[in-house]
Amino acid sequence: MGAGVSEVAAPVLDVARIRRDFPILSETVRGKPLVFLDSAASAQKPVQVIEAMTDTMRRQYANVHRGLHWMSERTSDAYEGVRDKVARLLNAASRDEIVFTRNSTEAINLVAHSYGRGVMTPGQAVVISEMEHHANIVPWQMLRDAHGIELRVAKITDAGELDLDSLASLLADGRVGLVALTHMSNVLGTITPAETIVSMAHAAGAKVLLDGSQAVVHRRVDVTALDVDFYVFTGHKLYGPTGIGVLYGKHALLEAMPPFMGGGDMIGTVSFEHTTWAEVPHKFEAGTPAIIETIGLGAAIDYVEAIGFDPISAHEAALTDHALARLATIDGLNVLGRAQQRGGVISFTLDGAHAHDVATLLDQSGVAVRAGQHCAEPLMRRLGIHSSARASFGVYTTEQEIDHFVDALDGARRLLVA
Amino acid sequence: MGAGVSEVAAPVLDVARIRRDFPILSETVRGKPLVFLDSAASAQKPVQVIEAMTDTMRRQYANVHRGLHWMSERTSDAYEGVRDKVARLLNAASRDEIVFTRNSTEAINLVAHSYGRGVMTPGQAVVISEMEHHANIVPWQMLRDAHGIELRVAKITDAGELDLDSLASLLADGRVGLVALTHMSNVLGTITPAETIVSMAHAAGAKVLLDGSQAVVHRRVDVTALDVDFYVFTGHKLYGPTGIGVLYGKHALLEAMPPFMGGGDMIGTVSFEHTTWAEVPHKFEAGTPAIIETIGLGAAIDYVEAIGFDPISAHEAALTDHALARLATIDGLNVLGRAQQRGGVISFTLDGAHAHDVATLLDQSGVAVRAGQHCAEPLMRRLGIHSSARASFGVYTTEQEIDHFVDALDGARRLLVA
Amino acid sequence: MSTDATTLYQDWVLARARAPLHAGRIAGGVTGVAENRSCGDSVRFWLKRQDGRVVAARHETEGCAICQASADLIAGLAAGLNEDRLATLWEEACGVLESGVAPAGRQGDAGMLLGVFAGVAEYRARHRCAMLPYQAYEQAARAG
Amino acid sequence: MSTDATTLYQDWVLARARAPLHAGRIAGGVTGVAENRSCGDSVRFWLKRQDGRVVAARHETEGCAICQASADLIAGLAAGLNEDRLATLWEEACGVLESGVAPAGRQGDAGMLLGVFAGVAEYRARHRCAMLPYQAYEQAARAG
Ligand SMILES: Cc1ncc(COP(=O)(O)O)c(C=O)c1O
Ligand SMILES: Cc1ncc(COP(=O)(O)O)c(C=O)c1O
Repeated sequence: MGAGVSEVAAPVLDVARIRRDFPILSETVRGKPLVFLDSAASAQKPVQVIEAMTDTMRRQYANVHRGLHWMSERTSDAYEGVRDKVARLLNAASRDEIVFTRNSTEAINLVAHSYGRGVMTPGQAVVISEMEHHANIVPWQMLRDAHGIELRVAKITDAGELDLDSLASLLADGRVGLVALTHMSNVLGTITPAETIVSMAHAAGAKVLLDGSQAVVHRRVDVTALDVDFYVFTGHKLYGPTGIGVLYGKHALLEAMPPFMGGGDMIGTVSFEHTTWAEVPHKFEAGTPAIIETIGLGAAIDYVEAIGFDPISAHEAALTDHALARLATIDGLNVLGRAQQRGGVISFTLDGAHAHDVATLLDQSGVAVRAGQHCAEPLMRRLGIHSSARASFGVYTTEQEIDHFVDALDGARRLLVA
Repeated sequence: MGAGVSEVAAPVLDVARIRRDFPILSETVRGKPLVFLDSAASAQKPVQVIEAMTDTMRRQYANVHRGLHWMSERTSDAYEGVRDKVARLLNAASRDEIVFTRNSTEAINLVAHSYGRGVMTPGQAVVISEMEHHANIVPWQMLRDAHGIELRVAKITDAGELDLDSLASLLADGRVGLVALTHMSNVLGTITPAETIVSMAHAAGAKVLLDGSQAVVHRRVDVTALDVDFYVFTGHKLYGPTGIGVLYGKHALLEAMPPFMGGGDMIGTVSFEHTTWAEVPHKFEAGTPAIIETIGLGAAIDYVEAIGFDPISAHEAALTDHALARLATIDGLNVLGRAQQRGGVISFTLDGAHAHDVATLLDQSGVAVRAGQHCAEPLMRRLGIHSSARASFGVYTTEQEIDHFVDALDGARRLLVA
Repeated sequence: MSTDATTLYQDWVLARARAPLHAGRIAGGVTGVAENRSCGDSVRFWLKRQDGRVVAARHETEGCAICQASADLIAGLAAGLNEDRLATLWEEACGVLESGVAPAGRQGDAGMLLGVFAGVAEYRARHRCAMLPYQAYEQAARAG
Repeated sequence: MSTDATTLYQDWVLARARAPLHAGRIAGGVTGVAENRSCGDSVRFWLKRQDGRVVAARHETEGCAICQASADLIAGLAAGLNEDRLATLWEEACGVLESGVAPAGRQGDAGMLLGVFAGVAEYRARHRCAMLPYQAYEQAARAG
């Protein structure tokens, strides 16, 4: 495990109290209490986030940046205050290194577009890996096809870890401009060795983007300690609203990059002949931002920081151990990946049963899991499967829920695999 | 006035009842009741919108499209249901012609990027006008600089209307690929003759994009009657949340366009060598969408449709008439533009007083107006001014508020212009 | 309204999925394929015609139990019904997917197909699983 | 905490904005310019030095009353104080912008500048109006 992902202490998390913060957890589904094991796709929202958003809309709202009046000033303060919070969360050197986007996907596209087309030159290469989410594959393919950048794919081991030899050989010719890798796989749960990746890449003259969509939910991330060049995450997986994501970029890199989209707020001065850009990070935030959602993200960050990342990591590690132990008792069940360092995400197949049927039968028991390709079709191909089911855990997940899930899964197996 | 903007009937709107739907209107600012005349920058939100969003987060939330379980199915239904609502709102031929974006700015950038670079060819031209918002200027400048597209600027008359002779002469050589114009000016209030623009452009072989950010709030828009090729608007000005906007595009055009961003949800099948795209409109919606905000936009559309566009237009026309009459009594006050067709937006300067000072003094009376360049720097230059103040009206604005505003404005004048 | 496990995954559905009657290929037959890209499922249909009529139908299906059963039932029906009657039955099946109610008293593969569709009705995300095979059939039918 | 109209727009602020004492250019002086792009305001400063000391300062300001008054006060101070003392005063003024409280008993242009800054403190969007002139001054100072 790299620096920037803190070692797990063992403080215990008061799950019962946490669950009271999430109104949706008292809902029933098909007559059964909801057991939500799909947090890796999108997490549920605590009242603190819901209230931050409603308070904004009920009490203190106007467009930001452009207004001189009280409501606009106050809303701008709240909006810009979240930039400080995100900078603290990631331990960025400066708030100006935080760009707000819609989600991780847009953040990666921004880099692929602006750094890729604006700074990289044809003939250079981008390295990704076999275990990337489509969000960290397709933008680079589009860059390849539009701008003559080579796309190289680092292998993973059969255990589902990044193959560092493969990475080293891809870096060897010095033509790699950017290494873009997941910090935690949304399928295998694997946490990648960020510090090693960064030092290997830097030694070869390449910059590094880490896709922290999953990692940031489970561990404390320190971009300064990691010395990573770009880091992205998405609000809705961190118990925040949809519509808001984050790009961290080192100041000098952001400065060197041309803007991505044009419009209000990202300009210095506009004439028809010539337009100048605003300072970083505003250069990358065209138009009215997702004001209410950004404020919601701020509340989500406050929420997870109040719980603390050490208890969160410890809780998820305990749940994952428990789930892996219980799943091992089910005949014909195969867990995908067996990385040393892993987060609270478990994908599996069941011999003789299709993931869709498994998911529907679990849904009939109130258990929400994901089934399919998890936006990682090339990884499915690498693993030699068409699809899998995935259970993923959040701060509100309990051991009892995992037991209920495993029992329901065993029932599904008995029905489907006769 | 063109087809697609319906004639105004005279039904009266129950403003007192409407105001009760907007909690923020009972707030005070600097000890005075809030008089919010900055709706053109961003409108306030009714409880119906707030509750649609909180209900989603409290009762029925999961990521969309990818899930087989109950929460995901239901959330997908709610999300996709809003696409139907938007299609009905604009009278689009099909729901597949509705693409969700963050805001108008992203919608225009999407077209500039995907239609501009993917379909238009170097040597073609884009026509905009002197009264565009930066959102409808800068993306085309970026296209010009990156892709060899000429940028042509149609003049406006001294009354602040689109100069149709100028437009005709710019279209004459047949090299214009796209005419991108505002449907209603955010500074002058001018409603442009959309039907005439479309028929002139089509006769010259050009497609048309209308920036409906302001227009859609004030009048019923019918994209089919207008025969317009692209139409964009932004949720937060239509009493909806931030973080959600709309691009309407004719199906055949959207089909012909390459994607804008890459990632999950917008793909058909992914391999490292070759990726295929999902069907329109999903091809243009990469990553987890703004689910909660889209559902909020749906509630906003229900809200304005329940009031009805005829009463809304009539109400705003009455307020605008009243405000113009009262403003005419203030010494040295100049209203910008005097278009025949106009919406509820009035910009003005005051001889001997700077817009900033005016805005601050109004703010001290609880009145929120905008002051500055209104993201339309070239228009300010065309009008020969550095900045102006702007009052804009919404469904909740009352005649009393306008009287209060005009009185406060006169007080500011007496103080500043001695 | 709620369907429990036994209604959707009835014995005969699972049996048909596990041991299809019409799996395989037809040498020299026309063929069509359909894929559900979101889960990797795919169905390939083979049809053989004589005097314009379909006299044999086979499928190769990679998919869930619902998709497997639906494919096998459609293959059985394709060789037995003429194309118009199969198209009519298909419309009826799509109606059942909306209503969730299968008409009473229908026998054989047609009855079973309508039963599968009734069972899957309330799982909207699974509708594509049930419908995929017909797309492959239609493609093969057009090809021949 | 609330400042009413008379506190921010006091007579002497408005008077100074309307009839500046130090507006104009200096032939052969060094110059610096600062712009607030969001509203189109701009300030140009001219400085003239003798033996390293600033002996004359003038400004051309296109802007609101706050910006005008601030520019004129800074121009008055620039010719009277040495650069270090003006920099110190500026730091104090920025502090007042945060605190909203001007120190008691300060006289002349310095006292007025601190007064303007105290008045504008709670209008954060207007801080740039008050601060813009100093940026222009600094540029001119560096240029010379
Ligand atoms: C005419 C016009 N176009 C475009 C925009 C941009 O809207 P948004 O900032 O929501 O993208 C606005 C509002 O700011 C506008 O008034
Ligand atoms: C590893 C990883 N990267 C990227 C994404 C994309 O996130 P979003 O859809 O919010 O852009 C996800 C989640 O879907 C993910 O798990």
